[in-house]
Amino acid sequence: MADVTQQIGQGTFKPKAKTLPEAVFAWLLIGPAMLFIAIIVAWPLAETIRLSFMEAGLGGEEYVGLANYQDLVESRKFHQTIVRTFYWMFLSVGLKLVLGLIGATLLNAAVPGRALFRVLVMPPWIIPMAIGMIGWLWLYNGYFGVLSGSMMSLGITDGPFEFLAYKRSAFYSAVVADVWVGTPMVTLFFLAAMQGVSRDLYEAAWVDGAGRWYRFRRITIPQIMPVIVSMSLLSAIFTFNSFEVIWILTEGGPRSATTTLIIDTYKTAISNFKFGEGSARAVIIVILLGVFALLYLNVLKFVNRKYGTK
Amino acid sequence: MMDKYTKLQTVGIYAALLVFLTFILLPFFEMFMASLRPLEHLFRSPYQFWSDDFSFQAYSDMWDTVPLLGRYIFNSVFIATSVTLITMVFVVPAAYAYARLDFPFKNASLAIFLGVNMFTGAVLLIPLYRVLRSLGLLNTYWAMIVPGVAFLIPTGIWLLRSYLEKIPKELEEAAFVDGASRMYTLRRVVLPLATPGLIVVGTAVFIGAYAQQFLFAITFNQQRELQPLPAGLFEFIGYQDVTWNQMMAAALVGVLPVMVIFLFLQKYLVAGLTAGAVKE
Amino acid sequence: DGHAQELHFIMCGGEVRAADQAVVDQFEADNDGVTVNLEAVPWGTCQDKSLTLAAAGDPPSIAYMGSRTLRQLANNDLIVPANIQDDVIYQDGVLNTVTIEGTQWGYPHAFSTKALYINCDIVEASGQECVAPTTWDEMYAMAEGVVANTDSAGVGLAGKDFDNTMHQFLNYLYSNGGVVIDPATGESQLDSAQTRETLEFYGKLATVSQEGPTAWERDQLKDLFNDGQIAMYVQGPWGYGQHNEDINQLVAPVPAGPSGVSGTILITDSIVVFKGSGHEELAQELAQRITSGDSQYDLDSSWGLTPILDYAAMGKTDLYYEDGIWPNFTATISTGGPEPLLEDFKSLQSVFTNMIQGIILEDDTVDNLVTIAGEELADAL
Amino acid sequence: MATLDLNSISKSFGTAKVLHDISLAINDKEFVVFVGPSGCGKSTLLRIIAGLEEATSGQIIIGGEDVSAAHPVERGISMVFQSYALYPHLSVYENIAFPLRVQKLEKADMDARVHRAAEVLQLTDKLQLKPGQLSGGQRQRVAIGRSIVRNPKVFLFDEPLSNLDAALRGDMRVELSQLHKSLDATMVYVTHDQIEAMTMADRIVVLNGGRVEQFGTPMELYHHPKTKFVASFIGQPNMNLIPATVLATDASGIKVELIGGHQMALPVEAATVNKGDKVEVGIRPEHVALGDNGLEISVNVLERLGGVSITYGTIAGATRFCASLPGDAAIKEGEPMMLSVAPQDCHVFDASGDVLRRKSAPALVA
Amino acid sequence: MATLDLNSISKSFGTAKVLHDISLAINDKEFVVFVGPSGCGKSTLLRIIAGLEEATSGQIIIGGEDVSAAHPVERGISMVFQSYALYPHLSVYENIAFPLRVQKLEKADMDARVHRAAEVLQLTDKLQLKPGQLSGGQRQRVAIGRSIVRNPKVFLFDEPLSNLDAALRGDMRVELSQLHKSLDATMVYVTHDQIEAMTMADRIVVLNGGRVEQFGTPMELYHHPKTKFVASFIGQPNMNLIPATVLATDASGIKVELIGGHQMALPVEAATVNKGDKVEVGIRPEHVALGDNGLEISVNVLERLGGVSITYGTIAGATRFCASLPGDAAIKEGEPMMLSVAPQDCHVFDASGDVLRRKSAPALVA
Ligand SMILES: Nc1ncnc2c1ncn2[C@@H]1O[C@H](COP(=O)(O)OP(=O)(O)OP(=O)(O)O)[C@@H](O)[C@H]1O
Ligand SMILES: Nc1ncnc2c1ncn2[C@@H]1O[C@H](COP(=O)(O)OP(=O)(O)OP(=O)(O)O)[C@@H](O)[C@H]1O
Ligand SMILES: [Mg+2]
Ligand SMILES: [Mg+2]
Repeated sequence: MADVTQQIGQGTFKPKAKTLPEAVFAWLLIGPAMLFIAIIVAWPLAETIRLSFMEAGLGGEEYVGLANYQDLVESRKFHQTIVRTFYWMFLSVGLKLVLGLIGATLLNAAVPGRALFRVLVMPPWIIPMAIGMIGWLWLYNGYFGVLSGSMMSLGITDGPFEFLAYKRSAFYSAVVADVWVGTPMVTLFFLAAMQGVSRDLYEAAWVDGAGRWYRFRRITIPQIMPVIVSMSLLSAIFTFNSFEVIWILTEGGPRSATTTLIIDTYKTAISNFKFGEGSARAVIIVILLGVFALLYLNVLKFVNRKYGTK
Repeated sequence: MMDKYTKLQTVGIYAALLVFLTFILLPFFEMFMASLRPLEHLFRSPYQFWSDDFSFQAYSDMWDTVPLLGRYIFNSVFIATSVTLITMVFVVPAAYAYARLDFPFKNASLAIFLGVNMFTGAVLLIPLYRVLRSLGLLNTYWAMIVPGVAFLIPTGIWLLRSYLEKIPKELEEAAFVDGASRMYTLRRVVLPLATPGLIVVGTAVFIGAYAQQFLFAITFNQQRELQPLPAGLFEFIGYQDVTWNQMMAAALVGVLPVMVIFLFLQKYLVAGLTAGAVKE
Repeated sequence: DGHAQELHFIMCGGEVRAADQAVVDQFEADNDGVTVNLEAVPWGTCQDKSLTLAAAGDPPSIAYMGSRTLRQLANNDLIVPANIQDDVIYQDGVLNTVTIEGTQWGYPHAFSTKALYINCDIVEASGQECVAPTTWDEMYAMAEGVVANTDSAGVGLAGKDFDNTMHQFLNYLYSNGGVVIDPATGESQLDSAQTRETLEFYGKLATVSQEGPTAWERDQLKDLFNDGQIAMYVQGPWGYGQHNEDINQLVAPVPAGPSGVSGTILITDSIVVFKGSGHEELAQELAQRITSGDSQYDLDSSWGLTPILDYAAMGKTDLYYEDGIWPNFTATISTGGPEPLLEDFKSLQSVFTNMIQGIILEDDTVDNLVTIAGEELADAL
Repeated sequence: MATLDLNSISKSFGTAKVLHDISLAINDKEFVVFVGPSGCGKSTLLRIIAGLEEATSGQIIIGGEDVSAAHPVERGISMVFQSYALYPHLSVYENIAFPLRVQKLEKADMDARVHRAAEVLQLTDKLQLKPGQLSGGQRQRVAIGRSIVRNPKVFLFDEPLSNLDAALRGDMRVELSQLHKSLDATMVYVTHDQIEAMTMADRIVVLNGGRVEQFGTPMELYHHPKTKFVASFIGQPNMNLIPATVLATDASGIKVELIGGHQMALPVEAATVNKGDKVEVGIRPEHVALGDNGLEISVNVLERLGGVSITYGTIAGATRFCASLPGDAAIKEGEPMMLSVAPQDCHVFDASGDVLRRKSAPALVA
Repeated sequence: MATLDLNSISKSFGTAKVLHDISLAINDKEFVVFVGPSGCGKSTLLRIIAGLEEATSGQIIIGGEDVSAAHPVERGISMVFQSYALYPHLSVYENIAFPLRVQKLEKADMDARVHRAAEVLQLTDKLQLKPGQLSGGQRQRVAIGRSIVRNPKVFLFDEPLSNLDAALRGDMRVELSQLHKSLDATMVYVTHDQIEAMTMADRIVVLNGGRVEQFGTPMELYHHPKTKFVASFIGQPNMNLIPATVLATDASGIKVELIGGHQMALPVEAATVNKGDKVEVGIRPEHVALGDNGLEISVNVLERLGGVSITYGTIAGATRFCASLPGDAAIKEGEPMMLSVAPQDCHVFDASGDVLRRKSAPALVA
C-alpha cells in the first residue's frame, strides 16, 4: 500500500461551488421569510401605527395627532382595563405555570401508562379554541352544565349557579378556561425540560438522603428554571393577547369584568369601526408587552445568575 | 430503587393524575355527553350524568345536517398541513441563518420577526384583508394559508433556531473542507440531522395553524367548500335551532385526525421539545 | 346584456330560507348571465363581516342584515338609498326602522314584535290562576307567586353582553312610554322618569328571575322555558313553535308600565344595497323583488314572522296572522318603538347592557345608572 | 468498623444477567479498586453497593449489618459519580453543604464542617463559585467534598478521573491516595484504567463479564496473574502473549518452543500440561533486554519517550510483540533486534487461559 | 511537493490576540505535531491552515503557492476533526464517499475509490454501518478514510485521539504512524498530549500563549529544551524544577546550591548568569538513581507500576520532587530517600525561563 494516494485519488480535487460570502448567503436565507412577513404583516402593521394618529372610521380619516393616545391616557376605564389585563395575565400565567409544573411532574413519574397520559394532555392545545370554549360554555351553564349540576347534587349550593353571570365569577371562570387552553403546552415543555435533567443529580441527592420533595425543590426547579422563565414570557404574551376565550365566553362582560386590552381593542377597532382609536390601543399593547418583555429579560438575567452555572 | 414508589405514593400519583386529567378532559367529557343526548333532552335541569336515551345518533345525523362536514374536516387538515409545509420552507433557511451565520442586522432582524409575535391577527384584520385582496387571494385556500404562515413564521424561527444550534458545527466545517457548497451542506448534512427538531417545530406550527383558522377563515373566505372545520361548525347554528349534539359530535370527530397524528409524533415531540424551549 | 355578473349576497342568520332561495333562483333565471353568490353567515359574525368587507373596500353587492347597521353604513357612504316602490305598503313604524332624516336606506325584509309567553302549568302549580297580566305589578305578583310556591323561576331575563339584552329592555321601556332618541331633535331622551321606572322594575324582576340573568341571552331562555325553569319570558312570534307542545302556553302583550301602554320593540332586518360593488342596479332590482308582494308574504308566513307589510291593505285575504296568538304581536305595532338608529350601535348596545347589568348585579342605584347611561348615550350620539 | 461484605450478589436486567454470584470481603479502611473492561459490570456492582440499584439476589453487609434493603444514607455510604453530578446551579459551598442541609443541620455546625472539608481539599477560596467556573480537578474535589462532609463509613467512587486529561489525572491520583490515608475510611473505586488501579489500590478486584477473575494486591496481580485475562489487563504496555508448544515437563518446570523457534525452560508448576500441549508464554514488555540471542523481533514502530523507548514489532512475522527498553536504545525502525528474557519473568497460560503457577515469585516489596 | 510554509501568521478574535507572528517551514512528507497547553492556539492555527479561519495577517504557502485566500479544497488539504465529525445519518460508505459526491464523480469511479480506501483502513465489512455502530477506533478510521479519498497534499489532524481510552489510543498512535509512512503525505497533527507528540512527530512545534516556543525533533526537545516551559512540558512525569543559587561560574560551567543545601557543579554555558543569581535546576524523574548521598527526598506517595516505581515527595519540605525508579525499588512511603543525579543530566534555567546551554549533550539516536 505504498502509493495509496495515487491509487485512491487520481487527479486533483476541484471544488464544486464557489462559496458565497456569509452575509450574502445569510440574507438569501432570511430574505424569503422577511419578504413574506413584509408583504403580509409589515404593511398592516405600519398601517396600524399610522391609523393610531388618525380619527378613522368606515368613511374617511383625519389626522388628529396624539389625540387618540391622549384619550386613552385620560380614560379611567382604560386604566382599569390595563390593570385588569395585567391581573388577568399574572393570574392566568401563574396558574398555567403551577399546573404545568404539577402536570409535568406527574407525567414524568415512572408509573405504568404515562405514555397514554401524555397524549391525553394534548387535546386542549389541539382543539380549535372556539370549539373548546363552547365546551366551557356548557360547563359553566348553571342549569344544564355539569359543574353547577354537581355542586347541587353534592349539596354545595341549593340552586343552580351561573358562573358567567357575576363579575368575579365570570372573571375567574374565564381565567380557568384560559388556563385550560394554555396548560398543555406549558406542561409538555416542562416535561421535556425535566427529562433533560441529568439523572445523576437525582441519584447524588438521593444518596445524600434527599427526599422527593427536597429533590424537586432543590434540583428540578432550579434545573428547569430557564425553561420556566422562557415559557412564562411566551405564555404571558399569549395570555395577554388571549382573545377567543373571553370573546366566546362573555364578550368582555358582565359590566366589563372580563374586558382585557385585546377585547377592548377588538371591540373598538373591529366591532365599532373606530380604526384610529383601535389602532392606538393595539400600539399600546405592543408597547406594554415590549416593556414587559424587557423587564422580563432582566429577570431572566437575574435568574440566570442565581440558577445558572456561572 | 430511587424510582420505586410505595403503594401509597402510587395511589397518590394516580389520584393526582386523575384530578389533573379531569381538569384537562372535563370539557371534552361534557362535549361528548352532549353529543350523545338527543337534542330535545339536552336542556334538562337538574344535570344528569346518565340517561337512558344516550345514542350515537348525532354522529350519523351530523353528516346530513351539514353535508360538507367531511369536506370541512379535510379542509382543516389540508390548510394546517399546507401552512405547516410552507411555514417550514420559510422557517428552515431563516432559522439556519440565525443559528449559524454571522451577518449585519442579525439581531435587529430577529427582533423584527419577534415583534410580529406581539401583534395578534385580530387587530390587523382590515389592513390584512386589503393586502390579501390586492394579491387576489381572497376566497381561496390561500386566503387562510397565507396569513397563517405569516403569523407562524416568527415562532417557527425562534423554536427551530435553538435546535439547529445544537448540531455540531464541525459537521458543517467537515463538509466545507470536503468542498460542499453551503446549500449542499444544508440539504445533505444539516436537515437530515435536524429531523427531530423539524418534527417538533412542525407539530407546534401545525397545531398553531389548526387552532388559528377561525378568524381568517370567516373574514377572508366566502367559499363554503373551502371553509375549515371551526367555521363549518357554525352551520349547526340555524335560525331556529342549534343542533348542539351534532355540533359537539362534529367537533370531537374533527379533532380526531390531529390526535392520531400526534399519537405518532408524541415521542419525538416530548423528547425534542427541550431543545427548542431553552436558549443556550 | 349577456355579461356574466355575479352578485355577492350576504345572508345573515346562517341559513337561506326556502322563500328567499326561490326568489333568487327566479331572479337568476330571469336575468341571463347573472349569478347570485349567496353566502349565509351566522348572526354572531355576519354584520361584522359585511362591514369589514365594506370597510376594506370590497363590499358585497347586497346583504340582509339588521336595520340597526343602516346609519353606520349610510353615514360612511357605503350603501345606496333604497328605492321602495309605492305599492309596497309597510305596517306602521316599520319604515321608521330604516329611515334616517327622511331617506330610506334599506328594504325591510323581516319584522318582529314581542309578546309575553307564560307557562300556565307552572303558574297553576303555584296556586295562581293563569290569566295574562296587564300591568307590571300583576306580572311581578305572578312571578313572585311562582317563586314562592314552586321550584321554578318567575321570569326569564336576558342580561348578557349581547344585543337582545337591550331589545328585551326596550320592550318594557316602550311599554312605559319611554323614548330613547327624540325622533325630531335626534337627542337622547334616555335619562327620564320612564327609564327609571323601567329599570327599577327590571331590578325587581331580577329578584324573581332565573339564576344569573347576566349569563343569558334571549334565545337561550327558550330552553329554560321548555324545561319548566321559568314561568314566563318575552319572545317573538316564532317562540310559539319552538316551545314544547305539552306546555300549556299563554301568550299576552308585554304588560304596561305605570306610565305607558303595552308596547313592543319593532325590529326589522333589511336588505341593503352596497355602494361600489358595480352591480347596484341589479342589486336594487333583486332587493325590490325579494321584499315585495308575494315573495315577502311567503317568507313571513312560512317563517312565522310578524307581518311586515299591510297585506290586507294590499288586497290579500285569508291572512295567516289574523287569529291564534297573532293579535298579541300585531296589536302592539302601533304603540311600539323602533330599535334606535345610531351610527355607533355597538356603543348604544353597551350603554344599555351596562345599565341593565348594573341593576341586575346590584352594582349601583337606579338613579345613578340611568344618569350615567343618559350621559353615555348623549356622548355616543 | 466498616467492613463491606458482598454475599453472592447477582444482577439481571430483564433476561440479561450482568453480575454472576459475586462474593467479596473488603476490610475496614481498605482501598479496593474494581477494574475490568467496559461493560463488565463495575458500575452496576458499585450502584448495588450504594443502594441505587437492587440486586436480583444476594446480600450487602456493611459493618456486619445487612443493609440489602436499606436507603443509601442508612448504609453510611457516600458516592462520587463519574460525572461528578455537581449541582450546577449551586455554589461550591452549597454543593458541599447539600447533604447537611438535607439533614437540617444547624447553621453554625454546617458552616464549620463545610469549611473543614474545603480546607482539606484546598477549596476555601472557591466556595462562592459555581461548578461551571472550576477546572476539572477542582470539580472533582468538590464532589469529594460533598461526600466527606457527612462522615460516611464507606466511600464509593465511579471512574472519577475518567474525564480528566493525563496530567490532571496524575495529580488527582496522588490527592486521592492521600485523602484515603487522612480519612481512614473504606473506599471502593471503579475504573477501567489499570494504571489507576495499580497505583491506588490496596487490593484490586478484576471483573470480567460479570464475574470476579481475581482479587488481590496490585503486585499479586502483576506478578501472579491467575488468568491470561488478568495478565493482559494489568501492566502497561500489555503483556505479550506468544504461542508456544510444550516440549517437555518435569519437576523443575516445563520446556517450551516459542513461535519463531526460540526454546526456553520455564520454572512453573507443570501438573496441568503435557508434552505437545499448546500454551501461551506471557512476557511483559519491560522484562526484556537487548541481547545477542533470544527472541528475534522485527521492529515496525519505535517510540522514544526520552527515559524509555517503546518498540512495536512482530515475532515470526505474525505475533505482535512490544518491548519497553530503557533510555535511547540503539535500535532502528524496520530493522530486527534480538531480545533476551529471564525465564523466571515469564508466565505460562494453558489453553483455557489459566496460569501455571510460577515457582520463583519475585519478592513483593509493597 | 507539499511543503507548508507559514509566514508571520497572526490572529485576533476581536481584541484578543491569540496567535503572534507565527512562521514555520514544514517539509514535504514531514509529520509535524503542534503541542501546547489548552488554549494556546493550536486549533486556531490548524484551522487557519485549513482555511476554516482567516488569519488576521500573514500568508499560508502550500507547495510554493500562496493559498491564503483559497478554499480548503483548492489548498489540497484535508482535515480530520477532533470529534471525527462523521455524518451520523450516513453510512460508512456514504461518509467516505461524501467528498466524491460533492465532486459529482461517476458512480463506478467513486465506488472503486471508496472500496480501495476501505480496504486500506480495514473497513470493508463495515461499509454499510452507521457511525453510531462503530467503535471509537473504527470511527477514527472512517474519518481518515474520508480525508484520503480525495488525495490531499496535506493532512491536518486536530486531536484525533483525545476521545479514546488509553489502550485504544496506543493502538491508534501506531496505526497513524504507519499511515503516514504509507501515504507519504505531509501531516500536521495537533495534540495537547506530549506522549503523542513525542512518539509520532518528525518535528514538534511547542506553542505557548500563541507563540512558538520551540520547533525541533522530539529528542531535541527532550534533551535541549530552549525554555523552562518546553522542558516541563515535554517528558512524563514532568521535569522537576528545583530553585537554586549560583555560587560560582567559570568556563566549565556553574556551581549551584540547590534548595535543601545540596551543591552541584553543572556543565552549562555560564555567560548569562552571575554569582548570587537565582536559577532553577531541572532534573527529569527518570534521571535519578537511589544512592547514598545527593538529594534528600521525603517520599509521600509511592506508585508501583510493576516495571517502574514512581515516587512523589518533597525536597526541604516544600519543593515537590518526583522520581521514577526502575523495578520495585526498596523504598517506603513516609520515609526519606537519597537520590543521586549525574550533573550532565541537569538543565539550568535562568530567571526569565531561558535555558543555559548544556555543554555535554547526549548523543541523539533518532
Ligand atoms: N439499566 C440497564 N438495563 C439493561 N442493561 C443494563 C442496564 N445497566 C447496565 N446494563 C448492562 O449491564 C452491563 C454492565 O454495565 P455497567 O454499567 O455495570 O458496566 P461497566 O463495567 O461500568 O462499564 P463502563 O466501564 O463502560 O462504565 C452492560 O452490558 C450494560 O449494557
Ligand atoms: N471564535 C473565537 N472567539 C474568541 N476567542 C476564541 C475563538 N476561538 C478561539 N478563541 C480563543 O483563542 C485561544 C486559542 O484557542 P484554540 O482553540 O486555538 O486553543 P487550543 O490550543 O486548540 O486549545 P485546546 O487544547 O483546549 O483545544 C483561546 O484562548 C480561545 O479562548
Ligand atoms: Mg461504568
Ligand atoms: Mg483545540
